[in-house]
Amino acid sequence: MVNYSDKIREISKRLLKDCKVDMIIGFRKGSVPMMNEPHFARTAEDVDELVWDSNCGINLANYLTDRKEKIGVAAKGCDSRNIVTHILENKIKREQLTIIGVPCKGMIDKRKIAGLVEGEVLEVTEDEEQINVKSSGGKKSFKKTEVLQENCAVCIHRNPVVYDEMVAEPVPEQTDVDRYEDVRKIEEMDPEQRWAYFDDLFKECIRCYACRNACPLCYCPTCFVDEAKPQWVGKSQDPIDIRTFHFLRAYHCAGRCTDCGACQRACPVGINMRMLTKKLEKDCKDLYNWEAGLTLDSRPPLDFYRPDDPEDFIK
Amino acid sequence: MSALSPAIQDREELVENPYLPYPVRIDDIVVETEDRNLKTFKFVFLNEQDEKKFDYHAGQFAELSIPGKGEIPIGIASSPVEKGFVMFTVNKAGVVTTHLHNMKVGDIMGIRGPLGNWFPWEMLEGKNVLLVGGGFAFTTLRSSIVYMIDPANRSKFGNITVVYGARTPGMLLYKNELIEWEKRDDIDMHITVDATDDPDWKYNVGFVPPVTEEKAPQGDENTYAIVCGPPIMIKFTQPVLEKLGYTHDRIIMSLENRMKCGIGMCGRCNIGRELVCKDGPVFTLEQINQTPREY
Amino acid sequence: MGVEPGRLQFSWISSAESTKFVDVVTKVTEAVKTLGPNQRFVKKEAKVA
Amino acid sequence: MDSHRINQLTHQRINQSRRDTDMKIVAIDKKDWEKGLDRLREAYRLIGPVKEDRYHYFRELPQGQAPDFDFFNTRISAKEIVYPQSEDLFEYTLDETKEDYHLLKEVEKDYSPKAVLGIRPCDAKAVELVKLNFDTDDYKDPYWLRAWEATTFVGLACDSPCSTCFCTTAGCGPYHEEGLDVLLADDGDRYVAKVLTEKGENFMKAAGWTEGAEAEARFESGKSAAEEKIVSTVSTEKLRSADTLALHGNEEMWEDISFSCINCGTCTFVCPTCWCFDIQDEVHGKQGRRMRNWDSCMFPIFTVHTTGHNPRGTKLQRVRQRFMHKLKYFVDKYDAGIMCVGCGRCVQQCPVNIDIRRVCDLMDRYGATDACAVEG
Repeated sequence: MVNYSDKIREISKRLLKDCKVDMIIGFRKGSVPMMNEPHFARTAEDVDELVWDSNCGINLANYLTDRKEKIGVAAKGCDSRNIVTHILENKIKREQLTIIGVPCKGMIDKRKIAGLVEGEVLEVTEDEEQINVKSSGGKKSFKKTEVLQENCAVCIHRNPVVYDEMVAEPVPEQTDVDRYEDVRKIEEMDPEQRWAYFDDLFKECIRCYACRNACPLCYCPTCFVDEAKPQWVGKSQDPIDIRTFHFLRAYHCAGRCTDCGACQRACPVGINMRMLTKKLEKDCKDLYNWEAGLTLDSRPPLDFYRPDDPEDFIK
Repeated sequence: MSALSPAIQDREELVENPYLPYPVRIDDIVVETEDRNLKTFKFVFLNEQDEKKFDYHAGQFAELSIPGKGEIPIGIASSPVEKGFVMFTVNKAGVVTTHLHNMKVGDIMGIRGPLGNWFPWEMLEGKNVLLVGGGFAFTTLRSSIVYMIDPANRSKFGNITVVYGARTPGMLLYKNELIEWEKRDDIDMHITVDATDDPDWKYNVGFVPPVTEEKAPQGDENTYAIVCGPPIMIKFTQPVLEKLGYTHDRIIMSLENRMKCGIGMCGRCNIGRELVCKDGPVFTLEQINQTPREY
Repeated sequence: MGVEPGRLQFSWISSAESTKFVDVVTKVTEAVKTLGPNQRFVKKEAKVA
Repeated sequence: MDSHRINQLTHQRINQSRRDTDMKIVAIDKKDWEKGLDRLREAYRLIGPVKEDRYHYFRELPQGQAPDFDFFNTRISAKEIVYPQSEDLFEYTLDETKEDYHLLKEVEKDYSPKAVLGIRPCDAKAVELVKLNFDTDDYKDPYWLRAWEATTFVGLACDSPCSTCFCTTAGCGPYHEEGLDVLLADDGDRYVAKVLTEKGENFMKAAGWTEGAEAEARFESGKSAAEEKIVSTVSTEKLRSADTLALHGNEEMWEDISFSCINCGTCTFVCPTCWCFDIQDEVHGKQGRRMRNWDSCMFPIFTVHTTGHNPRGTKLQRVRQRFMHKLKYFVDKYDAGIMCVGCGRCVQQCPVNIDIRRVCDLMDRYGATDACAVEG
């Protein structure tokens, strides 16, 4: 992906030079393995810091909310879909953006890799399809496909759906993936089991709200958990309050979530809160044949009534 | 057998819990302003000895504590020379204050304090004092005036000048007292309102800063200004005071920030290294200038 | 999530359909009563620490 | 309030319990480890690192469970042992028919002795820094202090620090003793324990671990070997000389640092030295309680006024506050170094990779430039 970085820099410099944009939003190399930092560039020198590799899992649409500048933004498939959602929800204007499309073969799962090697991960490099890990316990290599983030492994929109420039030819889309195997497992549980499953899922939550804040959909000026007049949710570590937060946040993402995985990636304790959002995503697909952020031309299902909307759950 | 030294057990009794409010009863409620958003609450301590412990100076604040709702930091409006009660004037704004406005005489709640520092009364002895107040930030200034004009204290101070303004005559706090003070010759009162259509209004009309410019004494070594008011008033009063010759170490202000603990521990009210709740709320402008002014 | 079946119901009732509203509310109330007190999403008054 | 007297007494007691004992070193055969733990359980609640799913956390150790010492560090710091994320302060009734209606009563809590086994020296030093906030001349936080006094801190020396550890340049180190009552080091088929305080002495006695050992050399060599392994550093020397307002005013630097911040509370919640909290009332029926929860200067509502005005309304302001507090305001206020022990948790866990080591160096450099300008 070295050429991705070069190409992004090349395009960015051109856009800045031609005054097409005021700033570029991308990533700079992180200070620890498997982490890159979202970053902005306003000058040609700044641009040289920009990189792209398999550690760009944070969703950059998150950095566009309510910005006033003209922005060039690097966007992989999921980022572009959230940019579409942002545009539909009036959080940014299409005219403000120059979207630098990045075809994506997935981001690597830093936790998975940490779990697969001995000791502490010290350095991670990548060749086209191979991830090389140096840890305090030795060296190991993995096929990239083995260590993808869970959401990337089942991604079916790897190419940007909207873009002005592309850094490379589109990559082939995955067609033979079973997106909802995990969701079906939970659907098959009885209510007792399901309750217990989510109890266990959220038991380490520290309410840092990293999931919410990494999510490009969670841009409300005051989140319902922070609302004081009236207060909806308690603020302690009571498990019911924690569950209420995750559960309601997921609902607020219904029909909007692109399963970009930023929430799970951001979580300091490794909670897979995508188990909530994915269920809603699956329902939107099954009931309304809707996938979020694929086009600027239609409104999301919870935003729009159609006479043929299914009603079989309504009595 | 406890593995700890026995001395640790008695430590519990030694530490007074600074989060525990003194229980008080609402003794009187006065609606202060025509919009009914400001009420003055007079509290009486349930335990007599608590009143002695609640030993305060003009300029300090306390946390009004309503079980089930929370706490709110409010400047003490009564004066240390007034005994048997404490008094707070509260603007209806948030959850706690809205609830408080619905409470009635006889209700039990809590007061935690006194908290923060106070106006530098020792330093002000022998000096002329100018008090500039606007809107409902006049509360601790009332406390100060009552303290200074108390027969036991009046001789300690030079000239006392007060400029106090509100939007309309109906929005002035402590109207009866203002009228009393107007009549006195040992305090120079300048009451003003932004505007009024009351033909009988016999005081000033105009914003606080220009009235200050017109009426306040010149600043000098022996004169201090205490300024309490909304940010906009403070912003425009500062240059006026500078023009009148007040140096920044002689301009005293009381700051507000969001607070929870009131005792310097919860961490939210800081302006740089200073905590508004504990190192303040009273600062000289000179001190404030050294901070990042995040208030 | 594991909320017991029968506690959640969706109905589409126009503002003109007062009898339907009464009907639905009565039925749901009865259904929920037979389920007994809710055990989930109920904060127990447990101490936090 | 008679705070002066309280204060004197506190200091006396601390000096007493923290006075240097004879720096006894005791050997604990690993075969005797579990037996000792059982004996300890008679006098202490034991807490230690336990692996849950992916990460280690401090948990109570029930009978039969030994602490798991095969870890780099716990995911969340040890601060929660004396300062839980949520804690009840008072309870009360809102029932007007009750005699004690609206009167706050302290919640009864278990302040019986507890011992934390395997706390890393960085976390123990952090507790000492946090104490500066909760144990002041003017006010004592009774909840924090009681829990702290009830706790015996049994540290585990850090023989394999992480690449993100920078304790040695953050006023700490892998064998640092500040804040500890006992320091354990792994020595093959035994642990060697340096007994540092009277509290520690009592702890060792209760465990039945009393066999003296000549192991000073193990600590000496272990310490230098571990310090060797710390590869990551921060520069803090010039922070003190930096001009607060100039540093605060460098918007360009703060924009660069804060751009990626998503305003979550991860850094503050995993940090062993962050102490900010919120106080909340919660009511169930007629029963109410007042509690406190950890809060974070990264959250916009942390500072918002009732009027809606927010003195730190932008993320630049909030990120700046966090770093200025840790690396400048604290440094100036307490003269106890930086408010950071170099545990590296925020470095590892920040979702967007804001790295305090980089920020600290930037701030320190700024101090230097400034000082040079003044001198020149």
